[in-house]
Amino acid sequence: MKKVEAIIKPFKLDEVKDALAKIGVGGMTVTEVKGFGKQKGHTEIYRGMEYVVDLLPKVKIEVVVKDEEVEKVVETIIKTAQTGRVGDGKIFIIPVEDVIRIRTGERGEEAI
Amino acid sequence: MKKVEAIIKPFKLDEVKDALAKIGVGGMTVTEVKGFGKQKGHTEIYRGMEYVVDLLPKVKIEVVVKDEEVEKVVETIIKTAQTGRVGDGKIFIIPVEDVIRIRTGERGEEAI
Amino acid sequence: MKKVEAIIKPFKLDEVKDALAKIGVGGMTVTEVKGFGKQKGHTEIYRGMEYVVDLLPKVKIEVVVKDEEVEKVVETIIKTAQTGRVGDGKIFIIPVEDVIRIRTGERGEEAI
Amino acid sequence: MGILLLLLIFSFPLFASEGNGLDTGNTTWMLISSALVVFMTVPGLALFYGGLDKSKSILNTLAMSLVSFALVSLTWFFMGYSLAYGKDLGGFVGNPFQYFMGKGIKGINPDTHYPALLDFMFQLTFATITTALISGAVVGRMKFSSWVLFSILWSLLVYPEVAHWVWGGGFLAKDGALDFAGGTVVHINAGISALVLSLLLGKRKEPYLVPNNIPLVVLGSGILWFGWFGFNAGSALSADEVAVYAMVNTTLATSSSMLSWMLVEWLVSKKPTVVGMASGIITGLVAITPAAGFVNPTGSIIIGFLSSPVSYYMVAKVKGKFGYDDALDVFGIHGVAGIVGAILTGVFANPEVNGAKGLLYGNPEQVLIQIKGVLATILYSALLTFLIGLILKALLGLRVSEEEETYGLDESLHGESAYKI
Amino acid sequence: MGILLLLLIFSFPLFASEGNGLDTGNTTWMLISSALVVFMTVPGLALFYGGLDKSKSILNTLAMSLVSFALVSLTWFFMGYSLAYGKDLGGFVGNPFQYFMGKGIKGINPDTHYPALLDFMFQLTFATITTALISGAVVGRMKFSSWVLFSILWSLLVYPEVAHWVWGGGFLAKDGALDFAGGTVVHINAGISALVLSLLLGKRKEPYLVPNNIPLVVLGSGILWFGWFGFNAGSALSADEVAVYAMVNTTLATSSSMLSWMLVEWLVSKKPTVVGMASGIITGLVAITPAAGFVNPTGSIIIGFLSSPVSYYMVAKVKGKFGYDDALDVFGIHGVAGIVGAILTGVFANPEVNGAKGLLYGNPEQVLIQIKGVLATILYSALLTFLIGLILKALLGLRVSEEEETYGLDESLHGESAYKI
Amino acid sequence: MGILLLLLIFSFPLFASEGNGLDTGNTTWMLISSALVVFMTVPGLALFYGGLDKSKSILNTLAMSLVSFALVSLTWFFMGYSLAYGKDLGGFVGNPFQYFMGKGIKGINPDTHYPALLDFMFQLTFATITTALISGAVVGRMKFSSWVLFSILWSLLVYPEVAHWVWGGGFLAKDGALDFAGGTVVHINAGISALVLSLLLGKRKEPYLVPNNIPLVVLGSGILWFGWFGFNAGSALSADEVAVYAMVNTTLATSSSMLSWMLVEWLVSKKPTVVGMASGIITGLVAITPAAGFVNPTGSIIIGFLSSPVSYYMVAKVKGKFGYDDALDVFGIHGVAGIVGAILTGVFANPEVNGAKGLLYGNPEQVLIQIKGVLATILYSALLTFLIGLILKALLGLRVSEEEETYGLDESLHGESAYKI
Ligand SMILES: Nc1ncnc2c1ncn2[C@@H]1O[C@H](COP(=O)(O)OP(=O)(O)O)[C@@H](O)[C@H]1O
Ligand SMILES: Nc1ncnc2c1ncn2[C@@H]1O[C@H](COP(=O)(O)OP(=O)(O)O)[C@@H](O)[C@H]1O
Ligand SMILES: Nc1ncnc2c1ncn2[C@@H]1O[C@H](COP(=O)(O)OP(=O)(O)O)[C@@H](O)[C@H]1O
Repeated sequence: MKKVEAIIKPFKLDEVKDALAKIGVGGMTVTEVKGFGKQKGHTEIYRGMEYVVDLLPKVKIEVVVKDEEVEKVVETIIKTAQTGRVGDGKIFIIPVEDVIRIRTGERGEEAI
Repeated sequence: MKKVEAIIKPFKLDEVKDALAKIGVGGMTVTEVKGFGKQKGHTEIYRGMEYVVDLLPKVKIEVVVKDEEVEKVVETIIKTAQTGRVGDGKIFIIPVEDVIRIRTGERGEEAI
Repeated sequence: MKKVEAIIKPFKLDEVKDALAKIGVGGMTVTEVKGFGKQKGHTEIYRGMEYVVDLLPKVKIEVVVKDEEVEKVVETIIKTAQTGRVGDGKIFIIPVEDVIRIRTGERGEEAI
Repeated sequence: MGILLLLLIFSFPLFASEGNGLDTGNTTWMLISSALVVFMTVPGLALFYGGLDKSKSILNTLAMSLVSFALVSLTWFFMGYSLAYGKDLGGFVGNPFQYFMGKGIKGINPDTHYPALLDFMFQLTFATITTALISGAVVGRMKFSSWVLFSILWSLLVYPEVAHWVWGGGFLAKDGALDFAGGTVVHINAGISALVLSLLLGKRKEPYLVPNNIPLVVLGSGILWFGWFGFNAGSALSADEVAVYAMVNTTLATSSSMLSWMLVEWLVSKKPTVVGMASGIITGLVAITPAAGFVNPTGSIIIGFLSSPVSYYMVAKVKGKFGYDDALDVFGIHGVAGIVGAILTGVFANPEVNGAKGLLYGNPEQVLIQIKGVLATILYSALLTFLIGLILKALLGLRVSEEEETYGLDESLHGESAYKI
Repeated sequence: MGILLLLLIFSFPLFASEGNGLDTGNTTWMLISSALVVFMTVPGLALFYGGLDKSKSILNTLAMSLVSFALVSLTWFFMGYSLAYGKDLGGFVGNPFQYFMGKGIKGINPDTHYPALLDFMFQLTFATITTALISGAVVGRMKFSSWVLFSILWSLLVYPEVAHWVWGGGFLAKDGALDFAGGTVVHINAGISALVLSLLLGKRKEPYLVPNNIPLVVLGSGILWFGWFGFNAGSALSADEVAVYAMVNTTLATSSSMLSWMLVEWLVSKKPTVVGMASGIITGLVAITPAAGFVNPTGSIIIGFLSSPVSYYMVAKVKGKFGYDDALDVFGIHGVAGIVGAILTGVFANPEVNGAKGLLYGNPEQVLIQIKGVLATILYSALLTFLIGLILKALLGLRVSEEEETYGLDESLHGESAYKI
Repeated sequence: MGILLLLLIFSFPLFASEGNGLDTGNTTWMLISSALVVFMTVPGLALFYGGLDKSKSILNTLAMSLVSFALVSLTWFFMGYSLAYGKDLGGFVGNPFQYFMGKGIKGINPDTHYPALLDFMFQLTFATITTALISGAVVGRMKFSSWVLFSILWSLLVYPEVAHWVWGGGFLAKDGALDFAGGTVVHINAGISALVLSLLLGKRKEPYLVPNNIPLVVLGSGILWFGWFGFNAGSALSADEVAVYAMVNTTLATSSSMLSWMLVEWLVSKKPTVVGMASGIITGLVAITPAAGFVNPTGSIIIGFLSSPVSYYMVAKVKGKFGYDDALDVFGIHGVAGIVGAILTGVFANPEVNGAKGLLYGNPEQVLIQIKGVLATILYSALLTFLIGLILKALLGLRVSEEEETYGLDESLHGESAYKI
């Protein structure tokens, strides 16, 4: 099993979530994060003094899936989250050794 | 070493935290997240228009432990976080290659 | 590739971020988290009744880098985030199997 | 005669600070009423709207109310007051130069026994809030520069004219239209303009009401209620029994309207919301505005109770069906409850309160007069707002870019973010 | 005689808008005082309580104050005012039909020189806030429907009766009990009812005070202080020196009480909290309420200074020991400081201020009269609230389900969440 | 004579509650004005400053305003009022024992026709807010105990003296200096003290303005504006035409100043900010304060319009260059706009408004008198604040530890956190 961890632009969240649900992803976990990267931050000015915001709001989506579903998930995320502009984000694939569903105690792939 | 990553219901946090501390877990990191899964979201209605909230508040607990402690931690989480109702959450076991304690520079298991 | 996940004290964030940028880290993702560990929490008192806050504000920095850059990143974080006092935080090294840049679809090390 | 003179000399210093017919009680009442209505806009309305909006545009929403207040204060001083209260020209407008830049507003008004400048002040507060009200319909997508220009033009071309018709001796005044504190002049006028402007602008990308800060909404509606005592009871222009009626009616109608909105929600969805209660507060305040000094308390309770379901139906059902994006329901609440209130004033006006007679007291014609006032205002304010909108579209463009909308107007237009908590 | 007539004709238009004994200064004072007390409840008290509560129930907390205001306005109009101020029946209650639905409240009150309807209005604001005050003890776990019914019953069966005893010519008035602005009628009454109702409801699952938004608490207490000037100084029913004393005393007692709460915290835990300072503000305001127009400024400073440590001791020590869950300390602050203030009024009342003499000025008996008033109120209000609570329990149930409590009342009862920041 | 007596007996009950020269209209005006100025500090200023500060120190910022209000109320009662308004001693200070602890403040003031105690009350509100204003410069790093002592000393050694010079019959009054509502006494005085104290304290570790809650800033500035009507128009000490001028001027100057700040930002950085608009509001309010009852509306618009660019330049350019850490720009806004306003009062004072003549009306000397007042205040207030600061440094230390600063004063000094949202 793998954890697909995608950092995307916040306003793409709903689209990505719905697209993942549509391809059969049964669960995901979403975190508000801040990102630093190629995308330049913006400047806020308070009473004439600049305050540089170089950590930009992003959203992290974590989806744990079976190995064979990784590609489909990655593709779906790319398709929906892509705007083609700098700052679209990254996807990381991380190995997962086991999954447990707390409610039932089930383990492994059926717990996903 | 492994990272045990548990997504649980927010109001179970204190219980789980205390139970983990009791079995000797020395540290953990907690994040507020939103979860999407089998548990249905709820509806908020503002001036008659429905607004569906399908990302539910959850809490993510991350505990890095020695391999041999994983099972104890998992069991403890299941025991305390389980309500038996949909949405109780998941536990993911992820490999960790190294751990460093920033304060001392110690590495590996003693740094946990 | 590896994900270097560092839990640090919030007021060290800017320093660490700048130091990482200086050594050539091209991107990172930051999350506000709460930490439980050796560092004792504090007490808030409302109308004479104590309320113990044992989850302390921390910041999690995630940086995905090539294997050969892990040490440099770890050292930089230690150097800048260390105050020598309890609660400085931890660094976890986690394997990453693949990286995708959403904007371009690039994969692997060039996507970092 | 000698005795009278003695009397004059003797008694003035005791009751009034100047021997010139000044009534310090009335003056105080109108001073504080004016202050209260300023407080309604800055920060009352600003926060009410701000709390209802999405968190990425709250500052823009606040800025719209603030800038309208500032601009309209000045246009009112410049020419607005003259247009509304200058010598009547053909029943339609006042002489624009009569009080041009404050000229000639001096001394004590012999009818009201307070300084004439206080009339200017009190009416200024009405012009400012009416303009600011419109902003609620267009938040989240309008260019700030365009809103600035809109405020200037609307406050000169629309508000003072309608105010003149009703309060400045214009044609509706001559007809005997009843509008105690501005159901027509303020709320229908703003509500219709809001609808037209939101149609010209088009829908937001996410046309939902998702309040970012409901405690702020409650705060805003509380400030509005408080200030509305100055708005309604101050419109008696005197600290007398009519003012007291206006205050009691404002309280009871608003309570009753808050409860009827709550009831509708309880019946429809089993959950009475706090946003709904706040909406009921505003609906009740609006509906009682034209009636406040004309009806008795029982009448006010009925008016309040009827207004909320009508507004609820507009915002929850009709709006969705027609698909216009009146973002914070300025038309649905101010326009609609304003119309309900204006017409019911013609029904419930009780001669024992303030002389005016409504349908229930044997004067059915009053209802027709009220309807005429409503229609005249709707027509004029729709037409003029449409024209102003077209001009602005040509000059500056009305709408921000899609990207600016997506990221939120706070960041893109003001370079700020509301909360760093 | 002819001269007098001339006089009448001549002088009225100068000082008063109507030739009927109207004092526009007093009328203005009572109009604005009424508006100020409305502002105390909506939104002052609502926000004060809301800020102190947990973030998952803030909207329910706001809703309780709002709905109480609306309901009690109407019950007051319906019958409450009659019960309190109608012709005395046996020292216990007023004739319930005398002012039934506003009947006969007309003209100028010859004693106060303002419209009689303004008495109705000013007293309405007291009835509403007193009911709303109680909600602070029961937040986080009470059914909203049950609170609605409670407000209706309590505002008819408890508040007007106690108000009648003290202010409406009832038996405590005849005894000579001193209660300038409602230490007994408002604060002890609400505080005891709050205690009883919280006992009936039982403890929350997490019976801690964990304020979600302390700036909101400061805002709420600031609005309460501001409004309290209307509450206390308005209770002079005239813009005169007694009103000024009441305002000065309210300021000094509250300052002194804020400082003594701060001092206690500084001594006990080394950290003076902002919640503590806000609590000291309310404590001082409550304690000076019965005394405001009777004591001199030095007396007010002492009353304020003594009240905070007593309330602090109740909420920080006694509450924990007895284990009742008076969530936002309505009993600990309003009840306790109300008792302290009521008794100290009997000690410090200075005849130079307003005629009434306390212990320090040679009238020890006044203290006993005050204690009698306190006890009568405690007994009546505890008993009646207990009975109302039992009825509600039988009819609707008092408490939400455990799950609703866990997820927070905002989501489960109102279907909303306060912040989307 | 008999007729006059008759008259007295007959007419008093109609217009005034007591037969002693009381004007209930003026009394009401000063009561409500006093309440308004209290509301400016608690919670207006507290929230304005709190919203502008970082989220880790907002509660400390709130606490500073609250505690100053409480302390200065008491020092004012103790001796401040005497120092300011007691019998003049050498043009410099009032007899400190004349009104010691409220002694002898009784009866109706024959000049103003309201109770003498109301003078005490109204002036109290000025002393409290002036002290609290200073806190804005020192937030984020000052010991709370040190601030407590500072408030006590400053409110006895600095404020009443300057107030005496200008309003209590001191040397500037004798010169004919014009300061309608406290440009010099309040704003320059506080602004300069703020600068000196911030220099003594040194810079914060993160000397940036990063507002944590801009809606709170808007709320605070709205409350300040509302309260400022009491501050400025109340300073007429009578509900008359001068009060109305003051209210109108306050409105127009503030509107104009809000717009000119906005304009500057629009030109400089293309993005008009809401913090900027709020800053323009305060700048305008400050600048019109000394002039409010002396200039005509056109004058007020010009004063407002000029003040913002000057303050903007100070806070955006000069401050950065000199590197002092006036955290929330008390000097840059209150000090600087106070100076601008004080001098321009000498230019625009229009004899038709209130008798006083400025440069434009043929009295160039007035400008010099104004400058003298400004300089005297700057010197005295800088020197005394410096001395008080040195004493505090020796006694208690001024600054918190680096660690306390890093974690924020809320946690380290008050043991609380503002938001749990
Ligand atoms: N090496 C990295 N490690 C962790 N997160 C990263 C890394 N690189 C980028 N990110 C995340 O992805 C986001 C987008 O990256 P950025 O370089 O701005 O644009 P792009 O994805 O278009 O190349 C960043 O804001 C950050 O949150
Ligand atoms: N495949 C997954 N990947 C990541 N997170 C998941 C996944 N499935 C579930 N979760 C998380 O677990 C939470 C609970 O899951 P849900 O399906 O609602 O109920 P249950 O755990 O009882 O099966 C979700 O809200 C989500 O945060
Ligand atoms: N085993 C662990 N798993 C996950 N996070 C941990 C673990 N141990 C510590 N942490 C994180 O590191 C932070 C600092 O740890 P702590 O024990 O307080 O001090 P130190 O790092 O100086 O030993 C904690 O607040 C927590 O967020």
